[in-house]
Amino acid sequence: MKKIIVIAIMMALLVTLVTGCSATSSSESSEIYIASANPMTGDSAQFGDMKVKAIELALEEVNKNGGIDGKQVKLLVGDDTGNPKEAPNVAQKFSSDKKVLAVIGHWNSSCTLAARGIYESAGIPVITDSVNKAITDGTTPHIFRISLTDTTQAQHLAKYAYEVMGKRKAAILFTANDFGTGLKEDFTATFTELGGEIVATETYFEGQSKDFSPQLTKIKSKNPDLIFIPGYYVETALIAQQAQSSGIDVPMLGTDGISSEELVKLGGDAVEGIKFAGFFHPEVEYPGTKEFVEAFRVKYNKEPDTYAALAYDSAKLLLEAMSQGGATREGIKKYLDNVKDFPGVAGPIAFEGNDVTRGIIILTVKDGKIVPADIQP
Amino acid sequence: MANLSRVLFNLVLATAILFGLIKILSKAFDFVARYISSIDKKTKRFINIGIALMVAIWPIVFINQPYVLRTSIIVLLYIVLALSLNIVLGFAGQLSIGHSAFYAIGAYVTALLTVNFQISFWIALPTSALIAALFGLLLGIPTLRLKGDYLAITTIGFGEILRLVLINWTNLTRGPAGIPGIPFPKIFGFMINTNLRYYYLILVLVMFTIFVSYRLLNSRLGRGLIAVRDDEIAAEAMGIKSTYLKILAFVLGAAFAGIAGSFFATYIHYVNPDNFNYMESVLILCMVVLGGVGSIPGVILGATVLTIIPEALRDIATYRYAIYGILLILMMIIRPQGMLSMASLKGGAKSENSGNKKRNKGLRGLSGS
Amino acid sequence: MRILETKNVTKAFGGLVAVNDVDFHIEEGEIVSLIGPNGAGKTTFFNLITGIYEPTKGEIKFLDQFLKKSKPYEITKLGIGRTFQNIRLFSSMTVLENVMAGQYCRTKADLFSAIFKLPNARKEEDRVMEKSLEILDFLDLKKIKDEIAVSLPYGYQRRVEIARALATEPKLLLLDEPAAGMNTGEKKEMQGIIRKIRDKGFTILVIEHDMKLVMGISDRIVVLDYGNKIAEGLPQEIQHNERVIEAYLGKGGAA
Amino acid sequence: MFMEQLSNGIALGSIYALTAIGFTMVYGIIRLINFVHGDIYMMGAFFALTGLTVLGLPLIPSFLLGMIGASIVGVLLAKFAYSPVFKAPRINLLLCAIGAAIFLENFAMLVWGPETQSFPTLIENKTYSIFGFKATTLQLIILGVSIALVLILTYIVKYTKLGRAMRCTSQDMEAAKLMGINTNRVVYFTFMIGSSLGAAAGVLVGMYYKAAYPMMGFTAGLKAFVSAVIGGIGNIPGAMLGGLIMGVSESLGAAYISSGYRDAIAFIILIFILLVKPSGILGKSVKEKV
Repeated sequence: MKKIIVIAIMMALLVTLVTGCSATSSSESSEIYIASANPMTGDSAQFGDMKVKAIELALEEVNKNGGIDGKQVKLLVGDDTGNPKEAPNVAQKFSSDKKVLAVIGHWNSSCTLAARGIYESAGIPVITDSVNKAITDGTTPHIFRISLTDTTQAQHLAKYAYEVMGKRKAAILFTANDFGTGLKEDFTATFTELGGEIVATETYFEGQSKDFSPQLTKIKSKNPDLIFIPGYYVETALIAQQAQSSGIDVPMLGTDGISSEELVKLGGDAVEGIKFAGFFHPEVEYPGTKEFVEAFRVKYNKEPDTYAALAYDSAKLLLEAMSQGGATREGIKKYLDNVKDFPGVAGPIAFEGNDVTRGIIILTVKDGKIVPADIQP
Repeated sequence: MANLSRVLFNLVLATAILFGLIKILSKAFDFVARYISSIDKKTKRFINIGIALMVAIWPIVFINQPYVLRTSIIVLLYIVLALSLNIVLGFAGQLSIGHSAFYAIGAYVTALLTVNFQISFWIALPTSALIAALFGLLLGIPTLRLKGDYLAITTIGFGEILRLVLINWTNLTRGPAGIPGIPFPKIFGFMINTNLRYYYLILVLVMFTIFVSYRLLNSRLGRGLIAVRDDEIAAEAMGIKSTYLKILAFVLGAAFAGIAGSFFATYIHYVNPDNFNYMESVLILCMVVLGGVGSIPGVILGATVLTIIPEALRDIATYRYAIYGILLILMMIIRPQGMLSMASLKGGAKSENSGNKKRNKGLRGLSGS
Repeated sequence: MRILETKNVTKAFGGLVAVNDVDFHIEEGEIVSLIGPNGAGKTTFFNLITGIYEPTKGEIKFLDQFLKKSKPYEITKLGIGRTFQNIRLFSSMTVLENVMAGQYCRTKADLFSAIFKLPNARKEEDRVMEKSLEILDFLDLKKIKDEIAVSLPYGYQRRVEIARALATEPKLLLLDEPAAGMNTGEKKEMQGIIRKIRDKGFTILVIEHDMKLVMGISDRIVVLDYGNKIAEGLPQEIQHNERVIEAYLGKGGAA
Repeated sequence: MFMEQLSNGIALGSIYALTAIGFTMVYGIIRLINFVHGDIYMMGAFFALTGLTVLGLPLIPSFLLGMIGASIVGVLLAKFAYSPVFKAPRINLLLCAIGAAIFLENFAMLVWGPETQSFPTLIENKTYSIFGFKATTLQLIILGVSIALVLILTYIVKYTKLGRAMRCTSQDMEAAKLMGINTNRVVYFTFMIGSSLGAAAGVLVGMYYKAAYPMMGFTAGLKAFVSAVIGGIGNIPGAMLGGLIMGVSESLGAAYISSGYRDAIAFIILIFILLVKPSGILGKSVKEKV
């Protein structure tokens, strides 16, 4: 008897679960959907989390003002776990879901590379912030990139290091993924072309390595005058601390991957003076920047980082595209193709060969705060 | 911390639902197993043909739903992978947690051959299997002396070393950037370039894997393997050369994993070391154990369920893997022998999980007769 | 003809000498029992013959061939089959499958022909089935051939183990306590089975504790104590041997 | 540079050792590859961090909170996830552990968020240097704690009544039960100690790197496993030795071979040792009785 009751309860729960699920998906006519395809679990989940927060903020603002053509815009969140095996499944899911009009995502280059063919054949516009240059090789006109390619960023940084900072002997400590290796190679190429020398190249694994002392000791013995660290903020903060405690006193240069308040929180005084590339800073003001930063702080009690800003801009851009070009996949794509000087919080946006046209800003940590560096490139 | 209570509530609810579901399904699996073991050969053949027909028609029904097709293809891919591990773990009883290494080798061989040397997929596929098999031999020989946990950690080590080689040997593998642009396979001018066509390609590979698994299991070699798995010392005393069979299992398992890898490369068109990490090996292991170690229908079911569940849970993104973890634990508690275990399919006692407890099944009356 | 002969066979585990300088032989067609108190080294002696252990010293000759560093499976192939004291049936197999597994070393289909069922493999498979059924029939196990072997009652499991050993087509069969844990009726039955096997032309070496059974079947008895061979002879001789009685009952027990 | 790399290696090795001690202890008693150990370590770090930041506790109470919290998690796991499958084949237990590991990682992500959280600086970290060896305050604390734990645990296992009960249980659970040992209690106690050790390691390492994140346990767990196996799994001083060997070889490997192959070097050593002496450096080999 007891058994039967238990089973009956389970069945009831199951039924409510199933009906509950179908109930949410039945009322779609009055809503428009965009999707986020980013890592929500796994090693890179924090980045996906930031992006989704920013997109939700953008949608909230628009929906408060009546939405697009009176329709509310909703976000579907897909988890690609940062794994290129999962990414195509997410892509297929969103592509075959006719109500999804556009996708923001794939934070990892490998995921974007693995999934882009599916988006392309479904004709769904995608705005990505991953950096591998192969993504915009011309074969997938529906994929737009809102961040700079690793090559462009590396060139900017190498020039800045050589010309502005006056460095000649650089050591590189890069994260062994496509982002880190790409930047390492392009930086090396430009820096040596300018006449500099790369004295040491060492590597580590994002999310797994925590001890960098062997690499740093080795770098120290080569006496560089600059350490270039293409990677993300967690590891960079650790590297800076460990460099400090092993007595390395060499300026460090990083990428947009470390452009986050978390860097200072984790790194403390060890990251003081570190210079890095950024696409966004609250003090580098464009129309809307201030309001965005304020709204983000209020809503999440956090500082928005570059990924958040770019995701916010992506969402805003898509929303604008829907109201200008029409709420269809093709309409959005057409708008993106021709957009000029869209006022983003991280600077005006236009695409050229599906790549955004923008420069970098050089940021630095001063008195525990991220501020724009004195000399910009 | 405020969300702690919400998280706990959701997880407890999920656990309760899963618990009930598994209890109910467990009964269903017992019923199915009893049914399968009771039917005669003719009906069995009839059912098999029915299933084969259904699987063949399946993609035509869902031709306009690429998401369903794609998921089905991934399910079939994992069936090949799980069956390949089943040869090592299920048949020979060797606990390998580095199986994704062979999967990786298959994928990379195909990627390199088709991209760098423009060699046809149809040559790359057997080559991948062959080279993966070679690595299986390479791993199999030194690990003959190792058992259980020690073998497990060595295979993990092997998998990790291989992944690091893929990352660091940039001249060959392009490192973490991976190899993009793997072409569509072509056969006599017929290009496999849609989900439907890929579906049939992997279906053929699945059929081949199942065929080999069954034939192997029911041959002298299969009996030898199971004997080694059940009791290596007794097997040796019965004239069974366990070293040879263990290596054979490693080689065969590796070869099929290589085939799966080869298909993966040509289907995703992109390989990258991240695909083949330790978690991937664990996932394949879970499929085999949840399905029922050694049982071919069980392993097929395991691969299917464990591929579909994360897809079905994709909408609750952040809770997805927490629930997956709960599911694994509950399955092991409620149904440790797996969904369709080998013994239950033979009509044996259903409590084969109770280790060394001797089982008596209605034969008491016979004793001493 | 001497089918098996050992000379000065010794096995030491660290400081403990389990089998010490044992000379032993068995003639074709004989039933020889190996007896001795617990810990006398009987099972170790079996394990030496079957290659599970390697002797520290001495040599073992089987059919004019020295078993030096031979692996257990090689020795089985040469023609020594065995059962285990603590039954070691293949736990996931049915009775029939257990016996068929025993035929492994008498078949030779390779992977390819096994998988594609080439004519030679098919023929071999038929022969294995036929032979296994014949053995099961011989030991009265045919009606339970599809039961999972380890789910059977104890007595049956022992019998399945013997069937499995017979399936390896041995010239010499080693039985390690075949009647352990059996009741009187079952023991009697086992006695009949052992005789029946011998009548088929097998040579049998038995380890057994049950004296009634030993006396009933043995052509000859060898007694081990603390690893040493202390007596050898016909059943009646052993029954009255003082050293044997002493070994079993302790000093003074003979009085 | 060699001396400096050697001290890097010893510092890293003592971290591995600290994690491996709890791991090897659980293995020694229950024969379970406790894949959860790394995640217990992570839970410990997060509990302590919650104590420090949310509850505003001082260092020592937070540390204790981490250890107690993690040992509760460990015992709950033992009770609800492991003990129901003790009688099943080993592989089921292994899968339960894998399931629990996946669960804990994602549970932490749900509760504390996926991002890396910074640990406040609580101990002034000075650098000391003798004969070319370099060490910081925290490195010395970690090394000291590891050595102390090895001694304490060895004492408990070898000389106390509970330790005897543990050893009995590890050799034959059924027999131990028959001898009147409450094996359930022994198992829970083992998990309690093992988990609190894991947590202690987690908190110390969190303080050392000034960071805690939900996935931090994964690599740590794997490294602990490797260290334990190298030293002889189940052997407490062996775990310490294995950890140090790992740390030093990784450091020297990264310095003189390639930093990209750093993790591979540890595994190559592991495989080499297993092939030469399958039971690990200090482990005892167990032969199956026929």
